Amino acid sequence: MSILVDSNTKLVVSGITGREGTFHSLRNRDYGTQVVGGVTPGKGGQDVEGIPVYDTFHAAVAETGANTAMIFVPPRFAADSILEAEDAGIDLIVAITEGIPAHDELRAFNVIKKNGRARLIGPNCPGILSPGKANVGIIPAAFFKEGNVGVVSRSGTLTYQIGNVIAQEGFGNSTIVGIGGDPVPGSDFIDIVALFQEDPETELIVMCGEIGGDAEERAAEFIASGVTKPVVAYIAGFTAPPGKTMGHAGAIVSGSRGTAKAKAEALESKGVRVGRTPTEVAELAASLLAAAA
Amino acid sequence: MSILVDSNTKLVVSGITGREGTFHSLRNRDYGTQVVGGVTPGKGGQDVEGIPVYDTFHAAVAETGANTAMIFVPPRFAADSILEAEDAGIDLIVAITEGIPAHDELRAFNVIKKNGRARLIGPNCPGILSPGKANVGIIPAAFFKEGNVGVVSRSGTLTYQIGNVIAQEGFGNSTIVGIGGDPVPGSDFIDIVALFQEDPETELIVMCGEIGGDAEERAAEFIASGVTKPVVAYIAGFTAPPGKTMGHAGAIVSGSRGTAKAKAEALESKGVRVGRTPTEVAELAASLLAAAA
Amino acid sequence: MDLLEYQGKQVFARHGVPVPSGRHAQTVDEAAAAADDIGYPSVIKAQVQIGGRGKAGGIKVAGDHGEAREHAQAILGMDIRGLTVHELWVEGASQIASEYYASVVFDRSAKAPLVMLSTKGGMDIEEVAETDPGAIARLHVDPLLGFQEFHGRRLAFEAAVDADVVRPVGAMLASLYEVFVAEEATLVEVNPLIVTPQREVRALDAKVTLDDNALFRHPENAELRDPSREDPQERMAKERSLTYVKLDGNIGILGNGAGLVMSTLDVVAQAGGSPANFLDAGGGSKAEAITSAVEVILSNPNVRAVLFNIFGGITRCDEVARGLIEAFDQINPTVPFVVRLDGTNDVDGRQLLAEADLPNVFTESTMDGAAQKVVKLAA
Amino acid sequence: MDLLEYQGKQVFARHGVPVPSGRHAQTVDEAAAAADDIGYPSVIKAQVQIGGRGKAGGIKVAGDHGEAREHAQAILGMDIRGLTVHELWVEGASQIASEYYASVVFDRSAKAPLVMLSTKGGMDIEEVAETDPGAIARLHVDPLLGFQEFHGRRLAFEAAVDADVVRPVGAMLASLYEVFVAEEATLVEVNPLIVTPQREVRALDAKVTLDDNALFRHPENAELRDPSREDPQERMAKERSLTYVKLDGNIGILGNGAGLVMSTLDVVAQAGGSPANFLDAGGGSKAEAITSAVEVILSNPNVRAVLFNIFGGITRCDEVARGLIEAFDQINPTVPFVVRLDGTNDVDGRQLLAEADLPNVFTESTMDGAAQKVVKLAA
Repeated sequence: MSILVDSNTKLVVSGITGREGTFHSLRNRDYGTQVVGGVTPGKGGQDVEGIPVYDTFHAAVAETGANTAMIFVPPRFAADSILEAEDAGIDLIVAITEGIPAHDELRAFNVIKKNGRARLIGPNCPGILSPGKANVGIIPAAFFKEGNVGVVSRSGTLTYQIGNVIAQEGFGNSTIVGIGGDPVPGSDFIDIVALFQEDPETELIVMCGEIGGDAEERAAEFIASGVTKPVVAYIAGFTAPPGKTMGHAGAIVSGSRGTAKAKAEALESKGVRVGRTPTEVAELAASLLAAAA
Repeated sequence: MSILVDSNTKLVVSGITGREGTFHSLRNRDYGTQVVGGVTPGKGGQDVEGIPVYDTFHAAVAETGANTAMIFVPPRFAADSILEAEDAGIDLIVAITEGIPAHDELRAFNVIKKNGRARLIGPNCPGILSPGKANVGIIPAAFFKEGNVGVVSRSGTLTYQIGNVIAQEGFGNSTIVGIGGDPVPGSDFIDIVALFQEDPETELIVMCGEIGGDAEERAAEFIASGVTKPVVAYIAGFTAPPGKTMGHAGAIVSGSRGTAKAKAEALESKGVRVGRTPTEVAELAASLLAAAA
Repeated sequence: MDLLEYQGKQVFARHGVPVPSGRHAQTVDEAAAAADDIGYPSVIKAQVQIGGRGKAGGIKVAGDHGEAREHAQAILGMDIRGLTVHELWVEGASQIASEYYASVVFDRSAKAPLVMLSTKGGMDIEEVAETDPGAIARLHVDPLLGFQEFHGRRLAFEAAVDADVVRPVGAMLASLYEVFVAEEATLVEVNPLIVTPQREVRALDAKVTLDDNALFRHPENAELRDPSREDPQERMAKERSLTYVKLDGNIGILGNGAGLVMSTLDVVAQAGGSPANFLDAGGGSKAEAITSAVEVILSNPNVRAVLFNIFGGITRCDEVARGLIEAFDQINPTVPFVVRLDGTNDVDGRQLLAEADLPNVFTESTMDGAAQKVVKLAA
Repeated sequence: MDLLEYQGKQVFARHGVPVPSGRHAQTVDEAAAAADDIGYPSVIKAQVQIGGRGKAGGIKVAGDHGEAREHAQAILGMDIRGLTVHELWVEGASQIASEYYASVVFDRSAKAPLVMLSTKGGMDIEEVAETDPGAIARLHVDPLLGFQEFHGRRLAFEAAVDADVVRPVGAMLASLYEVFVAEEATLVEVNPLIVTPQREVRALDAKVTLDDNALFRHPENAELRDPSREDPQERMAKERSLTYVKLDGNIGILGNGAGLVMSTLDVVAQAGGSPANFLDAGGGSKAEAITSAVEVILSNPNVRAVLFNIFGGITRCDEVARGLIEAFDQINPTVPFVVRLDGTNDVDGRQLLAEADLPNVFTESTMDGAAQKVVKLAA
C-alpha cells in the first residue's frame, strides 16, 4: 500500500515537450509509472518517445483515461494548467512549477475546493514517490526503497537528506509527499497525515516543516485529535530573520508569526518528537521503528 | 403541513424601513408570521412598530435566531442583501425586488449554489404563502385558505386569478410559491414541485408558467421521472411575439426558443394536464380533486 | 437593449476585441467622406438590428468615391424587414480567408454564461445548431471563476479552427467574455469572426444585447439609441415608466401583473380578437398611473376597443376605477372600454364606475366574459 | 516586494483610495519646493519601509519654507533602525478627528484574503491584537466572490466606526481590496486611516507588499525601487538569478534546496557558528551557477569561511565540484571551504575535488561534521 500514487496511477504531464518536462516524464516512466500522455497546446498528435501528446487535458483524459496530472509548465501558465486538469476530471494534480503568483494559487486552490473533485499537491514541490510503485515528480528515487515510513515535507532536498539517513538505518518508505514551499499549498500537512493514518503500510510518519504560516501548528492540533501512529517532525529555519523570504515563497517569518521555535513547541506540546537536526530526526524515526518491530 | 414557510418561520426583512418594506412587513406580521426583525444599515437600534431593526443581517440573526429573510431593497442593493443574508446563515431567502441586474442574479445564484446552505426564492416574485400559517411576501392572503393544492408560479397576479377560482370551487392551498419572472430564479419549478411531492398535505400541484427559458420543459421531464401527485399547468404568452420582453425580464421568446406552445406540448407529452385559460386550469384542478375525494 | 453593429464594435474596441476601423455616418456626404478617409474598397453597412441585411442589399462594397455615394444613397432610408435605415457604418473592406462564429450567451437553464465557437461562420447559427450540432463547440463558464485561458484553447481545438489562429481566437473569446461581464450583456455575438489572409483575427460583425436593468451602472451605454427601432408609443410608455409592448392588433389591453396581462392577450386571441399592446400597469397602481396608461394605449391609432383586466391584490380596484374616470375626463375616448375588476375593493371599484356612468364603458365580472365582449366591440 | 509609503499611496490613488496629495523629493531643495507648492503646514516624511519612523524623528511638520528646509535636511541621510533615508514624501498636513486601522492580508491558514478594521488606529496592530483582540473586526473574503458591499458594512459596524463614516470606510475597504487583487499584493495596510474634522476618510499611511512572482504582469510595479533597502550582495545575486539572503554572521553558506539550506544555517548555528548568508543554488545547478554563487558569497567582506552542503538529487555532485574548481581558478579565494557532497554522483564529485587539490578546501561526509568543521575554521 501507499498513498496518492501507485501502480494504478495513469499520469498525464502538462509541459511534457519542454526540456525539464521531457526529462522527468521519461524518468518517471523508467521508474515504472504509467505515463499515458502529455499536454502541450498545438503539439497534439506528436509524441515524446512514444508518449502521445494532446492539445488539451480534456482530449488527453478522453483518450487515455488518465487520473493524475503533473504540471511542469512555466509559472505564468501553471494555474491555468492546474485548472484545466481539474476541469478535465483529473483526480490528483501534482504541480512541480515554482514561482506561481500567489493570487493564481489562491484562485486555483479555491476552485478545487469549491468543486471538491480533485486533490492538488504543490505547487513548488518535488512531487510524490511511492517506492517500488510509482514516481510522479522529480524526487530522486534511487535513495528510497519500499517500507513503512510515510514522509510529508515542505522541502525537497531536505527530505532526501532525511530519507537517506533513514534508509541507511535500514528502513524504507510507504510514500514520500512533497507538499511544497509556497504560501498556498494545495494540500497541507493535515491532509497528508490523515492519508498516512489510514494507510495500512505506513507505521510511522515523518513531517518536515519550516518557517512561515501555521500549517505545522494546525497539524499538531490535528495529530493530537486522533492520529494514532507515531509522528516525528523536523522544522527548518530557527536562524531565519523575520521579514526575509528564505528561498521558498512560503518560508518567511511575518512579524512574530511563523517562527520555527513556535512550531517546534506546538508539535512537542502535542507529543510529537521533534529532531534538532535532520540526522536526529532520522535517528528518532529509526529508533521508534526498531522499538516497534 | 406546508412547504418553505410555516409557524416556525422567523422572518427578517431587509429594507423594512422603506415604505413598501414597512407596509408588507406589518401585513405579514398581521397575518401571523413571526417577523422578528428588520435590516437597514445605519438604522440599527430603531424599531418599526415594535419590530427591531439591525444594521446587518449578521446582527439580526445573532439577536433573533431568524431563519428566513425577505429582500425588499431597491434593485441596485438587492444582490448584496441576498448575499449578506446567505453569509449570515439564513436558510430561506425570499427576494421580492424586481429589476435586479441579470449578472447580479447570476452571481448571487452561483454563490448560494456553491455554499449549499441557503435556498433562494425569487427575485421578482410575490413571495410565499402557506395559508393559515405564514405569509412571507406580498401575496394578498385574503383570497386563499388552507387546503391541499400546492401552487408554484412565475407570475403573481395570474396566480391570484387562478387561486381565486380554485377557492371559489371550494378548495384551499397548502402553499403558494411565487418563483418569480426573472431569467435566473433562485428556485425553479423542479425545486418546488419536489417539495410539494414530499409534502403530505399537498394532493395536487398547479404549475403556472410562461414564455421564456426552458424551466417548464425541464419540469415536465422531472414530473415524468417521479412525481406521483397530479399536476395541472398553465402557460401564459401564446400570443407573445419573439424578441419582446413581456413585462417580466425572463418572459421573452428568443429566436425559436421558449414559446408557450413548446412548453405546453412538453408538459402534455408527459401527461400533465394543461389548461387553456386560467379558468380552465382552476376547473381542471377542482375536478381532479373532486374525483380523488 | 440591442446595440447596432457600430455601437457593438465600439464596445468591442474598448475591451480589446479587434474590429475593422470604421466610421459612423447619417448622410450620403458623411458616408462618402468616411469612405474617402478609410480608403477603398470600403463597405457601406446599413445599421439596423436584424438578420439578413446583406441579402436585402443593406451591405455594399464601394470601390471609389462615386460608388460610396451611390451605395449610401441607396441604403439610407431603405426598408429592411420593417426597419428603416437611418444610420450607416462605413469600414475598410476586409479580406477573408476563413469565417467563424463566436458568441457568449446568458444560458438560463445552466444559469451560467455559455461560450460557443464554430468554423461555420457567416451562416444562421440556429440553422447550424439544427443541421450540424457537432460543428459548434460549446462551453459553460463558472461565473465565479470567469473565462480562463484553457477555456479559449479548448474551444478553439474542439471547434477545429486553423492551428495557427488557436491563440488569437482564444484571446478573442476571452475579450468577448470580458465584454459580456464588464458591460453586463446578455448576448455577445460575432458572426462572422474572420481570419484574414494575413492571419489576423477580427470581428466583422457585432451583435450585443445589454441588460436594461444594469444600465444604471453603465451611463455611457444607457445613452445609446437605435433610431430604426424607436416606436412613438413605446417611447411614450417608457417616459411614463410603464411596461408596454406594441403589438399588431386593434384591442388595447391593460392589466396588472405581467403574467395576467400575457394571459389576457391569450384569452382575447382565443376569443378571436387581436391585441394592440401589452401593458402591465404593475402592482399597487395608483389612479394617475392608470390615466397615463390609457393615454399611451389610445395614442396607437389602430386601437378600436380597450380591455381592462384587473385582479386586485396589492392593486386596489377602486384606484383603477378612479384612474379610468380621470382618463375619460381628460381624454374623452371615442372607443369602447370593457372593464373587469376583481379582487381587492372590487365592489367599490364597480360602484364608482357605475356612478360615473362613462359612455361606452362595459363592466364584466369574469376574464373570459370580458375578452369575448371586447372582441365583439372591436369587430 | 515592500513598497515605500509614497509608492503605496500612488498605487492607492490609481484605485480610488483617498490619500492626501503630496510629492516625492530626494533633495532639500526639492522637498522645500514641494512644500511651497502644497502649502503649509506640510509634513516631511522619511521614506523607509520600517515601523517607528515618527518616534525616530523621520516625520516632521513644517510650518513654513524655512522649517521645510530644516526638516528635509535633518531627515535626509538619517539612519532609522539600520536604514538610511534617501527619499522624502512631502504632503499637506491632515487634520485628524479619528484614527482607524485597515488592512487586507493574505491569510495562509484560511487560504483567503483577510480584511481587518479597527478603531485603534495609529498603534502597533500586533500589540492591539494581543492586548485587545476584540477591538479588531476581521472578515475572510471568498476570493471567488470578492469583496461585497455588505462586507464593508459589516466590518464598519462591527468595528464600531463613527456612524457617519460607515459608508466611506466601507468604500475604502472595497478599494483596498481592489488594490490587493488588481496589483497582486500580499499585504495592503493603512495605519492610520483617518477621519478629518470635515468627516472625510483618508489613508494617511500606506504599506503595500507586492508578490514578486506576479511582477511580470505589472511592469509598472516591477520598476519601483527602494534605495534604502538595496544591498550590494543581494543585488548581485538577483542579477545572477540566485536565491540569496544576506545575514549578519561570518560563515558563507551554499546548499541546494531552500529547506536544506535553512537546515544548514540551523546546524551551523547549533555548532556555535554564525551564517553570513542563505544561498540556495537550486535543483540541477550546473557548474557555472556554482561559480557565480561563490563570487556572490565572497563579495561579502564578513565571510571568513564557506560551507558547501550538497545533497544531490537532481543536482549532480560532480557538477558542483566542477563549479567550485572553476571558482577557485577564477577568484582564488583566501578563506577556507568545507565541502560536503552526498547523493547523486557524490563519489565522482569527491574524486574531482581530491584531484584538484584546492588549497584550504576540506571535505566532510556528513552535514553535522561539516558544520562543526566550518565553525572551527571561522573562529
